[in-house]
Amino acid sequence: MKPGTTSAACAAVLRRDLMLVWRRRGDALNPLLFAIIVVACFPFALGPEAAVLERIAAGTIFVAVLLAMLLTLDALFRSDLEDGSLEQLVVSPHPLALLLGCKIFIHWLTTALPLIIVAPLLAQLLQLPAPVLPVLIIALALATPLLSLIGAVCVALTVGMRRSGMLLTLLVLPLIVPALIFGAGACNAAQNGFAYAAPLLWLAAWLVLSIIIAPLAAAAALKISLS
Amino acid sequence: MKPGTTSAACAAVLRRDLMLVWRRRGDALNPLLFAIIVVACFPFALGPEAAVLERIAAGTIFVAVLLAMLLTLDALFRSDLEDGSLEQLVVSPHPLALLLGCKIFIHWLTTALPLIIVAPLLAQLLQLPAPVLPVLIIALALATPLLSLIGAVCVALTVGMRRSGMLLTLLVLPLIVPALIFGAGACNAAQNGFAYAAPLLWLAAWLVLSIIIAPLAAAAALKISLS
Amino acid sequence: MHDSADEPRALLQAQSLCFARNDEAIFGPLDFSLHGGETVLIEGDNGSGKTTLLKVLSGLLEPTSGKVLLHGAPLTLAKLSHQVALLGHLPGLKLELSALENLRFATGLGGIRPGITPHLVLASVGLEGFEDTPLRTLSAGQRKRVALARLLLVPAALWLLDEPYANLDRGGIDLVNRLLDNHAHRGGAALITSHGAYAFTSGTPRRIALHVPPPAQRGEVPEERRGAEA
Amino acid sequence: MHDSADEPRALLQAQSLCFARNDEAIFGPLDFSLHGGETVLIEGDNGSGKTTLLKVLSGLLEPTSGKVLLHGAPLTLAKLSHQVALLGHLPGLKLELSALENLRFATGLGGIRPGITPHLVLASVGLEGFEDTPLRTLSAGQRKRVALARLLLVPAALWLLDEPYANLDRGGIDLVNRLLDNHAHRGGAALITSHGAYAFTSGTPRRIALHVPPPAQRGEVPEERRGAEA
Amino acid sequence: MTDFFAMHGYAAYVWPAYALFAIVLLADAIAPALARRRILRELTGRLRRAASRKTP
Amino acid sequence: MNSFVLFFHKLGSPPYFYRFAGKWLPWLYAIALVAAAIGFYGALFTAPADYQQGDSFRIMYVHVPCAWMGLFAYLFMAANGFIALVWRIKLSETLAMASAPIGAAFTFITLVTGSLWGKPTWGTWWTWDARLTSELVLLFLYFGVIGLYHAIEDRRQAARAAAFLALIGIVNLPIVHYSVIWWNTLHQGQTVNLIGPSKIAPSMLWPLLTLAFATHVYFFASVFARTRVALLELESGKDWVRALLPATQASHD
Ligand code: HEM
Ligand SMILES: Nc1ncnc2c1ncn2[C@@H]1O[C@H](COP(=O)(O)OP(=O)(O)OP(=O)(O)O)[C@@H](O)[C@H]1O
Ligand SMILES: Nc1ncnc2c1ncn2[C@@H]1O[C@H](COP(=O)(O)OP(=O)(O)OP(=O)(O)O)[C@@H](O)[C@H]1O
Ligand SMILES: [Mg+2]
Ligand SMILES: [Mg+2]
Repeated sequence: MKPGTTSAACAAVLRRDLMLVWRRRGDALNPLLFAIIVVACFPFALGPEAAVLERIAAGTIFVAVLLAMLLTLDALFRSDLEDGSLEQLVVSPHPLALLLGCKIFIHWLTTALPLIIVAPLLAQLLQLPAPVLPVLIIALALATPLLSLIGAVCVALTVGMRRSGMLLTLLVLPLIVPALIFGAGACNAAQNGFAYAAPLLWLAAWLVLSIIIAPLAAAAALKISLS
Repeated sequence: MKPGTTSAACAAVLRRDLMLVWRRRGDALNPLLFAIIVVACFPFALGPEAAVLERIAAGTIFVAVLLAMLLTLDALFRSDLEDGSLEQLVVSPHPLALLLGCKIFIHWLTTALPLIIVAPLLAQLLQLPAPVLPVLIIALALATPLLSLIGAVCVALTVGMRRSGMLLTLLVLPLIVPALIFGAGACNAAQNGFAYAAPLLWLAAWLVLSIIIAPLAAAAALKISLS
Repeated sequence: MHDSADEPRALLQAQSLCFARNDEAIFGPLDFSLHGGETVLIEGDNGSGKTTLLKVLSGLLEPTSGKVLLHGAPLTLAKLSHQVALLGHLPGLKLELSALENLRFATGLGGIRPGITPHLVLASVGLEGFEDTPLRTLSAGQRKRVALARLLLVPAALWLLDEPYANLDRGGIDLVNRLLDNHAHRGGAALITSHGAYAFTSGTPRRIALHVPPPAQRGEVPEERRGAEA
Repeated sequence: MHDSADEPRALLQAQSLCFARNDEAIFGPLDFSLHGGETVLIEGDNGSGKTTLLKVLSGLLEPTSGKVLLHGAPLTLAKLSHQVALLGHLPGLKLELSALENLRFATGLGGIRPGITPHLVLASVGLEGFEDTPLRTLSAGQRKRVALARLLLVPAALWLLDEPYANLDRGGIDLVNRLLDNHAHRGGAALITSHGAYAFTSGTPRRIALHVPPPAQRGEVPEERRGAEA
Repeated sequence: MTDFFAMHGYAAYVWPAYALFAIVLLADAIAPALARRRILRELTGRLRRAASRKTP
Repeated sequence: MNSFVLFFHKLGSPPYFYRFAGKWLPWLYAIALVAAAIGFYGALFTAPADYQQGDSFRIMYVHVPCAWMGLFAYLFMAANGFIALVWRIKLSETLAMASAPIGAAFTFITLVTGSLWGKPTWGTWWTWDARLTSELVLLFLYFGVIGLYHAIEDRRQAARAAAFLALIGIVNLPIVHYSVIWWNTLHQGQTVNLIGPSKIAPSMLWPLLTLAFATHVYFFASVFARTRVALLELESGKDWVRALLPATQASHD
């Protein structure tokens, strides 16, 4: 008998989750459309004045991307819970934190990455000055994994519940506020011609910390809410 | 045998839905919190500069309130569908449009009204100039029932689906954009010292039309999606 | 009320009733009629279309072809009647509300039989003392009894009951049979479905059998269905 | 693998195992052991705690008191083993994926028994030709067979099966019995639960009976439970 | 005395603050007492029901 | 020492704690009330008006004790949550969950009184200053803990999940406390020092300390009252609760 190795288990989780997203690729577009619609709402709500839009562009895109991701978080473990796969993951002898880390990575890859890719389009909608765009993209690239990671911990806490949608929002948002402040702050600094490296470095440091701690916390939370 | 009158049926629906909201009053707070959190995100994202916040306050509050309501729409008929009450409503010989109208009214009363009540707080958070506040409140009072009504038609169309959350958003948002333009437009006009009566009157006219048509459309849509 | 009940016409009549989904027949042309005082059992395997038939008869679904007549007048979704009470797979009860509150809603929607109160009806289905308990804390069998209580309360002459025996213990099954007998004696009629072999105490009722469409018609044959036909 | 299997120690041992939820005991102190080659049936009414017991034995739930020993070593959520395969109420299959893809995931997670392939296993549960069909289009019975195929694939000596006969027709029940026999002959052990009266062909296995806790312990007595005890 | 209540023009800020403190903490003190009464009533009701069910 | 450990061991048993808290509760309420009365007397009558802020500074006597208590309650909740998660002590779970509502109440009072104070002194009800923001986040964290606790059916599992969240959220506490130092903002820096000299006149200080004492005592009263209720609910099947019922019912009727 040949028990599976941990790396094989991680590969299996990665492959399966990617395959599932591909099979349900219609759903995968939803967060994209949501973000686009939210961003598109603002010119309607504020009027088409370019100076105003320009000023709020980076912040609004940031908020829209985070909200769009937030709304997909709920599904991170739900289908696995409903069909019993989650039980199989937990009961497998591999480190649960590692397996969850793989799931979180796929979540980021399939929701945040497309959002980052359309960010230039969103920036265009709100007339973000072109030089700020790279900063916005780097900030998003640092902040979105943070949301995936922190969100996963909160989802793991609420996974057994019947209607967790809004509660999840309530749990995640306070924890993600600093990422928002630093990320959007970097963009605003860049837009005003100030130095923007410091907030990005803070984000990066925090991301590294989360990558280490969040999967462990998510695993612990999951064990609590499955018991 | 004494068959029930239509007015008794409406009263029954109103009473029951109110009672249900009261029993689940914890859930009823969720949209409020969501709106507050979204609004609170903007100062984080844009920085605390009062002039900027002031300029975008009305529009952002509008968008936040509409998003918060949007996320509760999904639940409008879901629990009734899941426990079979919806079937009982449809199969009752009273005009379905009227019964749905009652349900929509309770939805507005329990999600939009609290949002309108906290609007002054939200306005404070974004430093909306005090004179604009009444206009904002009137605009919200006209736009939110529109969203409840139009949303109900879309929810009725998607009620049988398993994961309708994002699809619903996509259906509703394009329909609600005009309400957003007129409502936020009136606030912006007031803020800049222009006349704001015209957009509000447009909203009011549209609301009257929707109050007449939307319940009928929702009833028709519901019959389609239940068959 | 429009048609007086003492006409010789049947309470319910199905005329070459068909229902199809995606052009696949769920049940074939059915012809039957139901008079006051009758109870009819609809039999068939899982997936043979019993629930669908009840939905068509209650007006929830439009038949693909054929007609449903109630006291001789056609019944459609646009023209429903107080004469019909449907108890589906799903009971239509709110778990957050108490039995009494649920029944009050039902009478608001469907009216109330004179000389009867929710309290009386709850007692007659064996739920005294549970009037004010939220249904969430009642067991599945007790919830089913609340749903049955609703039937006793509203002034409907035709009962359409989908699997009324499910979730009930032996006492509950007896209760359903007693309710059906009483209803028949008062001149009402009932159509009930079942795929189980429950004790039908009140004599052998008339039966309508539904058949699963031949497997060749559908691409793949689900396991259960093959088992059931073997 | 850590403990060699030919020690006299039991494969699985429960030592005064208790589990409580909200301070209500779900099952009392249980003591039993299971050796290689044995199949044990856990019996009990609805809600008597069979599923909960399997979860405790697989390490998913921490026992309130008592211990679970696997080859003499304690099993906890922090220290799980490849030796245990759990097939719960929920099969843990993805309906969007095909049988083969689902099995590949299972072997990635749990390893694979040498000399066997997913194709072979699918054939042996009667699913040749269905390898690449998404599970969504298979019937409930066929899905159950895919879940059983997983057991044959992974190198676990202890099978914990929750209601393995549910959803299966007669051929399926025979299949489960054959699989259990083979597993026992290979030296494996299995614990299976059931509340139904299924045909247990392979002789009469050892039984562990779970009892519903006395109703006095809980405020209200659910209807069904009373029925079951009458 | 009116001077005291006027707080030198800050009455509109000072008194609401003190009132809020009093009201919120009062509500906080009452809530558990109400919950306790409700639970005791429920528990006795449940016991009584269980008892009445055993007798017939 | 040994008897001390024994006392804590006994205290951990629900029936014992129920009786213990019941005995102390009236005293705690009384002490809190008396201390608050003395403190408010000092705050309103003996403390001189501030030379800069005039009488508006009297809001401090509500604002500052409540701000401290909001933080203290969170610490208390997180500490009990930690104990509950590691040692699975039921009493700690209940204590942690009982301190959430009162902590949220104190935080809420802090926010509102801060706003009321800010209007005359800073000229605005609200700015997005770091301390104000982190205090708002604290309130949301409390709401999250309470919401999570009520959203899960199994009481003990709910308590453990909420305790876990409380532990994650503890990163916010240093941000609230040190925000005035780390970021240069509108909000007042640290003015009261327990060790070393405070930057505040003694006649202004003693009512503040008295009120801080009163709110601490009230905090424990509130936590004890809620814990008693939670224990009743949690242990409703146990004999000691049953034994309680006829007697309490008689005293109510
Ligand atoms: C909404 C607005 C406000 C909020 C949320 C707020 C929050 C807080 C918090 C959380 C503390 C406790 C800090 C700690 O002990 O670590 C505090 C202390 C304090 N606040 Fe505020 N505050 C607000 C407005 C104000 C205003 C307008 C003033 C006066 C101009 C003020 C003066 C003080 C003082 C003097 C302390 C005591 C500082 C110390 O000794 O530690 N606050 N506030
Ligand atoms: N909403 C629907 N959309 C598509 N097909 C449906 C729908 N509802 C039922 N069906 C199909 O119609 C057929 C008949 O279903 P129906 O529910 O009427 O069966 P039934 O006799 O009530 O079965 P059971 O004994 O399980 O209640 C089944 O094949 C089912 O899969
Ligand atoms: N997640 C849970 N939270 C609270 N109570 C639960 C939970 N899961 C099960 N229970 C309760 O524990 C008891 C035992 O449940 P369990 O699922 O183990 O029963 P079972 O013997 O498997 O029943 P069945 O034959 O219906 O599968 C039941 O009273 C059930 O209501
Ligand atoms: Mg059916
Ligand atoms: Mg089970």
